[in-house]
Amino acid sequence: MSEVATKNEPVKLTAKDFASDQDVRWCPGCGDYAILAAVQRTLPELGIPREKFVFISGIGCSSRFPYYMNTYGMHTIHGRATAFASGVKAANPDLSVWIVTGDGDGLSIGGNHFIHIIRRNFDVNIIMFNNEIYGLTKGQYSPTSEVGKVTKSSPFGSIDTPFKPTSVALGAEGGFVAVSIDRDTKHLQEMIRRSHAHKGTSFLEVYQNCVIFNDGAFSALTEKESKPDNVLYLEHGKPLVFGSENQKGIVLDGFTPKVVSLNSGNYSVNDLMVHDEKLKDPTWATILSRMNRNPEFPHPIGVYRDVPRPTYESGLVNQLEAAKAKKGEGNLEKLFNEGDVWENN
Amino acid sequence: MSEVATKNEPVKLTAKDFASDQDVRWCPGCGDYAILAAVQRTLPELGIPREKFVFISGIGCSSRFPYYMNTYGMHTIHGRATAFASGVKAANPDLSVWIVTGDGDGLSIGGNHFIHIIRRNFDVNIIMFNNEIYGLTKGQYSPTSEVGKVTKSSPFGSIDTPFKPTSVALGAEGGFVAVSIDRDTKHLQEMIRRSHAHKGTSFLEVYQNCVIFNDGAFSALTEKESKPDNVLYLEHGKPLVFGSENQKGIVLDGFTPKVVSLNSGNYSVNDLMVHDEKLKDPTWATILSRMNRNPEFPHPIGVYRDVPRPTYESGLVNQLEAAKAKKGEGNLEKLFNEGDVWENN
Amino acid sequence: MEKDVQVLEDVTIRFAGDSGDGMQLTGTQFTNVSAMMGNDLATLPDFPAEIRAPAGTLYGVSGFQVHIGSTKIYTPGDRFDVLVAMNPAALKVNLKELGPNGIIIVNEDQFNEKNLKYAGYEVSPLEDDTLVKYRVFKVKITYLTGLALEDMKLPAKTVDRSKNFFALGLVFWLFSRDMEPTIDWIKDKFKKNAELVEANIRSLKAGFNYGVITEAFQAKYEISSAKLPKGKYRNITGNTAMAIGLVTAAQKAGLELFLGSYPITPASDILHDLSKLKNFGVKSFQAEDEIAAVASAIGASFAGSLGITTTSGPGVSLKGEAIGYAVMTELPLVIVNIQRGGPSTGLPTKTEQSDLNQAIYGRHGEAPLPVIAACTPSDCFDAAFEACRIAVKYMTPVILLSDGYLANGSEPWKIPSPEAIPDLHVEFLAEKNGKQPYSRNEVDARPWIKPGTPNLEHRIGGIEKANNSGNISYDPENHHNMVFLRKSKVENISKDIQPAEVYGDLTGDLLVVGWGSTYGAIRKSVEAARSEGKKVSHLHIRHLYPMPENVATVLRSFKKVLVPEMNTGQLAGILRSNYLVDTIQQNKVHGQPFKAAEISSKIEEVLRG
Amino acid sequence: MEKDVQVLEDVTIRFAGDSGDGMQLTGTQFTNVSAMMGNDLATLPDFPAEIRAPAGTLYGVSGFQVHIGSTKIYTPGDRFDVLVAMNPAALKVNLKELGPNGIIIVNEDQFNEKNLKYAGYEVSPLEDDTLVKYRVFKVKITYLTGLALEDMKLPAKTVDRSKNFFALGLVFWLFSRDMEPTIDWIKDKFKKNAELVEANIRSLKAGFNYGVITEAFQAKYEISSAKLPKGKYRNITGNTAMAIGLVTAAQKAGLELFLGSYPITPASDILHDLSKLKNFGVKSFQAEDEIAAVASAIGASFAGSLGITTTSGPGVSLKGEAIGYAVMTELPLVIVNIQRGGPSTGLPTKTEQSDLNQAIYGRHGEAPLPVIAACTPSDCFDAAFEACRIAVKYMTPVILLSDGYLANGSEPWKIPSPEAIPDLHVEFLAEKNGKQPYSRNEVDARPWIKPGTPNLEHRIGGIEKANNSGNISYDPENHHNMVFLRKSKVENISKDIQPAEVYGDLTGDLLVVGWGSTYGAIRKSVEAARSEGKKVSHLHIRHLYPMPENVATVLRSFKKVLVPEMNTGQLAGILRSNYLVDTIQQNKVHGQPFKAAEISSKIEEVLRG
Ligand SMILES: Cc1ncc(C[n+]2csc(CCOP(=O)(O)OP(=O)(O)O)c2C)c(N)n1
Ligand SMILES: Cc1ncc(C[n+]2csc(CCOP(=O)(O)OP(=O)(O)O)c2C)c(N)n1
Ligand code: SF4
Ligand code: SF4
Ligand SMILES: [Mg+2]
Ligand SMILES: [Mg+2]
Repeated sequence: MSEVATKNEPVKLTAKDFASDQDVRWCPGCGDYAILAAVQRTLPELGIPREKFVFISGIGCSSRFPYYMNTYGMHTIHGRATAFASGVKAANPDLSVWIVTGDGDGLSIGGNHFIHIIRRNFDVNIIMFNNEIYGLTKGQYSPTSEVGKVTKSSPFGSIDTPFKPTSVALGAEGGFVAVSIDRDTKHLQEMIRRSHAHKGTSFLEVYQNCVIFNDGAFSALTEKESKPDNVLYLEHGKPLVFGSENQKGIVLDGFTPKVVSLNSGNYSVNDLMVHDEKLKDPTWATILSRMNRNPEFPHPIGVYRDVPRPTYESGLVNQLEAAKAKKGEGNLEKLFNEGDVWENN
Repeated sequence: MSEVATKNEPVKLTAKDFASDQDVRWCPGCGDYAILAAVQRTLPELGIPREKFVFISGIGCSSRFPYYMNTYGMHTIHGRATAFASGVKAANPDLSVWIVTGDGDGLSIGGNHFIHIIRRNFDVNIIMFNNEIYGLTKGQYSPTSEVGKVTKSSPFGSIDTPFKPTSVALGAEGGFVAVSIDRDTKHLQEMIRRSHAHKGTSFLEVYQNCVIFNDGAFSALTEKESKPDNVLYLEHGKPLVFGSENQKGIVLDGFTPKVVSLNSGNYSVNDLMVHDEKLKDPTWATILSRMNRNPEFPHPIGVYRDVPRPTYESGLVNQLEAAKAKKGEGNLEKLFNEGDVWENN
Repeated sequence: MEKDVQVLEDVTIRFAGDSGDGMQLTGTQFTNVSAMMGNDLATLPDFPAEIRAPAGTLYGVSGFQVHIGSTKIYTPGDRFDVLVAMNPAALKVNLKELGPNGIIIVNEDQFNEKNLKYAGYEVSPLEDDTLVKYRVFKVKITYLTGLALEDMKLPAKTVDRSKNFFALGLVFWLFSRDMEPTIDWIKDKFKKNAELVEANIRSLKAGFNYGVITEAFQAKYEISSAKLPKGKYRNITGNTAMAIGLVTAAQKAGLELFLGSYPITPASDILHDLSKLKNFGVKSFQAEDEIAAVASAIGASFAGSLGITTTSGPGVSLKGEAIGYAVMTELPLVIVNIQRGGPSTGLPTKTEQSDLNQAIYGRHGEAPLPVIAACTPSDCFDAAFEACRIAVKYMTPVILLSDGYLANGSEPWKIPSPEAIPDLHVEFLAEKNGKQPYSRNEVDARPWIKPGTPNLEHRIGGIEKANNSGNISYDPENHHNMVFLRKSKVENISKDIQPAEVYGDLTGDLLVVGWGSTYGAIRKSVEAARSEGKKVSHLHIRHLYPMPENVATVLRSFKKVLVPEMNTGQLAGILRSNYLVDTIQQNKVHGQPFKAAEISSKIEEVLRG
Repeated sequence: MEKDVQVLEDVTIRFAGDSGDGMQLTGTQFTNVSAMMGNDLATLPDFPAEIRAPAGTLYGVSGFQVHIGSTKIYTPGDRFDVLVAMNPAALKVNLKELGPNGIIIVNEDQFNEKNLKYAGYEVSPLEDDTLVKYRVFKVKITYLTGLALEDMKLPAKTVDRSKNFFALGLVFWLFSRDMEPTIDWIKDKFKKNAELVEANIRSLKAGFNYGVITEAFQAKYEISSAKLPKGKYRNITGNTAMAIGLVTAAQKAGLELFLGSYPITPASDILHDLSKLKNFGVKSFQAEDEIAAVASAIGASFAGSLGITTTSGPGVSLKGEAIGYAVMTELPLVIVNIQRGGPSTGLPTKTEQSDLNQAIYGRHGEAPLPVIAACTPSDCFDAAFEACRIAVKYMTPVILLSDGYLANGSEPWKIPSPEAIPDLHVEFLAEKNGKQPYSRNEVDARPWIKPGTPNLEHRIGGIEKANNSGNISYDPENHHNMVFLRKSKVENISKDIQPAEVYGDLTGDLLVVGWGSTYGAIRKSVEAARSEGKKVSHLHIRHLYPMPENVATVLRSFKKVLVPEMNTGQLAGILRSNYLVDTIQQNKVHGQPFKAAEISSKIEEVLRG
């Protein structure tokens, strides 16, 4: 997208320019507000004229997002935002396309379009608001809800093993996979920037608190006392350190990560895994995506993987150009007269 | 399923008992014949009465499969076999449910149901006939076709990055993931046996030759000369050795597998990775699932992963039994009279 | 102080406030108590689309309307007599439907600058002449609730959450309701929190006592109990009645019920209700989408369960292909569609009747299936049972239509005795006996064969099948015959259903024809017209496809036919096509049920001209 | 030896053999040569459902029928005059449709025990009296082809694959066709393999010469060229015409064409054809399923392309929800449905007209959209153009119906001059100028606004929108008005379309009404009836919703109305509903087009009774 900026007048927009005239209608206290603010604050930095942004969503509380953005937008149907976005981006690769979805919208009904857009690698940015619940339909378990979760549709506890959204994305050839938290504004803004910077489909999962139906789902990651032990900030090239006094770290035993204490004297920072976003093989990212399966482990937050490959739309445009170069701009006269033609007199 | 056998009269069936009276209508030479034969040969060994088998498929050449099996069967609609099967298995956990699908049926239109049945872990067996093409619709590229593939719908070459079906399955929490080849009858039968033995969703990808629209797609893996260099047979607990004279092996450099020569004197069998299907983390299986991205590497054939977890239907049945134990067998009189009831006289 | 007591035949009350004000709960309590006091009634909850919109906003207003009476109540009331408005927005949104000389009870404390602004009032309507035509009671509900709870030293939030009970207490007093059932309910509901029990009961009583003591109210009212048929009753919403009806059918058929569903407003509550009934052997499966929901239900039917899928319009649009598969494979299946405002996402929390055409025609190919619609909340029980009866008897998918109004609305349900409900005989084929998978019985149904049955192994599928054997057949004649066989099998069900209900004479000047939830409004208006001596009758069509045999005759016995619908004329179009009868349409697509008065004036208009 | 030459007005030939026998290719060559010789014609390929069924089986028979003539040809022929049967199965399957005294050319070499058994013949039909009523020519085609190629020392497989050219050569001789175009074609097609070129040309000539030399054939035939209107022609299938029509519309609208599609029989060829046209700026996208296909097309339309999606019935069943979204967002979109035998998977390779109801009614909510149907293979070009015209002018999704018969059938297409085709003016809103996203122009269309345009940022969605602003609106009145606005916008298109085509007088005893691909058969039968002096006319309805304004009058001007359809009476039902006119139905659901004779006898029956 950066070419876009240079092609146009330099734009100097502010967060306010990206706020539409519509009242924001999430529940007071909903984590969605913070994500909206982070996006509105980040976009002006990207140097893209406002009219080139398109926000596309499905259905859900989170999917109301486009209405609040003073950009082009489509609030589509449940689960299909990624499919609509594929058409938008293919039709006009010059647009900066952002997909906003929920854990239900993106991974339940929309799971197939999700994995397919990722493998095709359209240069679009997916932000999935994961509140581990269906908000808009008033509180059923979602594909990311934990086993045993009691909700309206699982009065005796859910028996579905949840997806790890990042694992699904990686299994589907995800080139950019990142995680952030609604409450962590700065980090979130950075992740939005990074999503944008990646050429190809970027997938950003944001842990989002639903105050009404799943309040506190991520409190371990956001509350002051528990956060240091539960959040592992990833930085490219940096060892995996966490804890209130950076006293803990992650080492690898075979393929299995292990939490070690840096105070015990057995391990030093030099023994720890060093994060590498750029590994061609997604193995390391996959390990990260599954790390928090075990309560002893922290949740890795940040960019798991950032490895570009050619985008779908560039392949498409190349084929069009090659065809035009080879056969000339399409000519109806020629097309009509292909094959065996005869004259009746 | 093994309980089933003991509950019933011992059954002594043969492959023939599993052949229906319908003419098999695949193209002469199609790889589907071999898979059918392998299934028909393996089922009698499982000790399950024939009437307890249900074969469920979607639409595609491969999906004609149930018609040829003298068992219960549903030839359903495109992409949805896994969803139909979920209902069948939930309704009657006592049935041995087999899903037959293609790379298009299972991973294109059916991708969502595919990942969801795997995460839920119904105890069903999925066999995906991967011919890297749409057969029944006469030759369009599929989600497993390689980039650049020229087909009817990609006259200038496909620009879609293909899925690795095994990666997708692993990203979706797959507990049993295996690969076999149509031409390798013995191995295929073994994999079918193993699929069955796994409690939970088993996913078996079978490379299958479509003689009409994608002939030879897997010839490197099936032809005598090329096979030893291109196929890596996995055995639990055994080092990864391949090549015509077992002269090659796989070592791991960080997360990255490397092909090494055992003749060079630099490596011995003891240096090689030892295959372990039972690793709790799917990392190793993921590495296997992506190994053949690089032409220098062989295709790992066999069971990548076999790690059970509770099945969906057992959770469901447990909840039903617990509810009955707690509240007693459902009683309409009680149900009707719940809440505030009054009498009009 | 003694107050006058006036006896009313019926009264309609609307409780309105912020989404967080507990208006649904307040309304429900008033309803239940009235029901237990023997009134007939009908309710209309009216939710905002937002889960919890910011306090004080117009779009965040949540309403609950209840119409109680000592005579038969057909609708939740065209207008209301009493409006309880917990804030200015609630007043603003609802005022236009308050009847002449209506009573307004407002929480005066909420009429502050901020809230007035939110509601778009420049001047407080309590200060200018906005409300001169009404009887306004300004009550400092927040303040008074605070006083009542003062010594409990509760957090402000808790006090605030109790104020709806104050309002309820006051209305209880005004309409001479018994507080006991609500007190019991509070005790049970909050049993884990003694403080809340205390606070809510105190508030309730404080409200009640406020009515007793204050001079503000000159009169209180009584509504005698209605002469409902003898029996046991409970108040029931359409969705709950639907869930119970489905389970009842499964039990009476000796089948396990399998529900494959995906949440969607306003159908989700059926999923919720059925999920609780695990001790009835109900297997509920929250699928990944609607396609998987219906597919799993068909799979379950194949395996010998009663397969059910519940959804709303957008979900049905997704299920079309799989429903066609159920038609081809001739498996029982009930597809419940709780219709909502369309097209597309439309108005998800509003009611509409616009999916009738889709139910009948909305699949590719010739895919006929029976379509049935429920007409009142409690009728959802009967309609569900009937849909299941037809599904298992005829081995066919059935579409059962309800709508947002029926789903959330409620009325007293005369509780049947389970024994009095007929058995649905289901027999699985156990032995060949010359039968084949597509053999036909006397009603052209094929046998239901449960996997696991020895020697009956067979395959079904979506490709055309040879009759009898069920094998794939590309034979042209067979296809033609099967297309017509599937159609006639369904059409012959017309011989096996109740005649359409006619209210009034069998001939006359005007026949008002309806289906679904307009039942009450039409009935009320026709009753009114007849009481004025007009020759008007009401034909209610419950079976939309096939229609009962009497419809043809009845339609032709009236000079004019009026079809009121909450769509652009779907039933009208079908009647025209089926019976070549001219129709006058009355169409209202407001996301709200018809008012009886609207139909009454249309009746007059039609009779006049 | 000199032979008789008889001049025929028309002849119908069916080539039949194994899937691997190249019958489609043989038939196509015969067709193209005949077209180039100036005949009018119509073709009917008839594929088996299997890709390549085992040789010799009945279900593996592949057929290609072509009807050529020196007069206007409306159908591929009710029966055929000549049957070329490459094996016993081909004879068995096709014999019943061979006309009286018809010619049979068989490959005698294939009538061996194995093949006879496969075909279910106990005795060879060449030996008993099965074929006494026909003129049978037994030719050792395999053997003779082998002889012709003997010195080339080719693998047996190659020789075997050339034998269809021998058969073609013989038929070329029999009907005095010119071999040159086919020889040129062979040279081009196999240009990478000189051996194959040689083998096929030799076989072709050998077959031709066999006709010249042998005594077996007493006569040969000639079919003079037809008096088609002057101009350039090519033979074209419906699917190719459709693809070209869509591209033409995009070019004439100055838009890029975006195709979102998922393969499905019999629609896939449109995807294939459009995929090749990348130099026309066509972006074809093979989506993961039909939902993604239509969604991506709508996304592309939003982004300013002409969004198209092509499919068949099951695909449309899946697209319903998204199509409703296009209705709500008022974006142009063309949904092409190549109908096939239904319901469910049905008969995928067969033709049917059973998706009309679905096209008109098959979505939840009130979701009106224009529906158009093509009537002949070449008409697919015009119908595609018309669908695009309406979509972009009215900002609406349009459903365009074709069917398996039109898709694969072919006829001469009079090639238009691209300049003579009108421009489709599309203007994107470039500046506000007081306009809003849901402002209305003179035909009630909203403006099309391309993302990327400064200052016109806006959001669309599936929730009901306020007129003009396009913002979300839950207002009841607005919803009502928008529901009716969307409906009237579409219905008013009736003023902007060609009147329905009437053939014959404007009043009379019988009107035969049709739509879609029955056009030819109806026209032929009505022509025949009129030539006998019967007062019969033909009304062809191309725009199914809304219908042209003249339909009402025409329908009422005839004593009787007959509606032949390849379904159970869908158009009939709609006509009854729209116009309250009684209809007589003729329904054939065989997966095969009507024969003109079938309609002729129905016409007689109706006129008699
Ligand atoms: C086809 C269809 N099915 C179901 C629904 C109902 N529905 C709306 S949003 C939603 C789930 C929302 O969950 P999520 O995506 O996690 O979003 P959240 O509200 O939690 O932000 C569902 C089931 C719908 N609108 N359309
Ligand atoms: C809803 C729907 N869309 C499309 C089709 C057409 N269709 C049938 S099979 C198929 C793909 C088959 O590919 P695959 O699953 O790989 O099976 P194969 O034939 O290669 O064994 C398609 C697109 C269909 N039958 N139904
Ligand atoms: S329901 Fe939950 S996710 Fe939805 S707006 Fe409210 S707090 Fe946010
Ligand atoms: S088309 Fe390919 S996959 Fe299908 S039956 Fe023929 S060879 Fe097998
Ligand atoms: Mg959510
Ligand atoms: Mg395939």
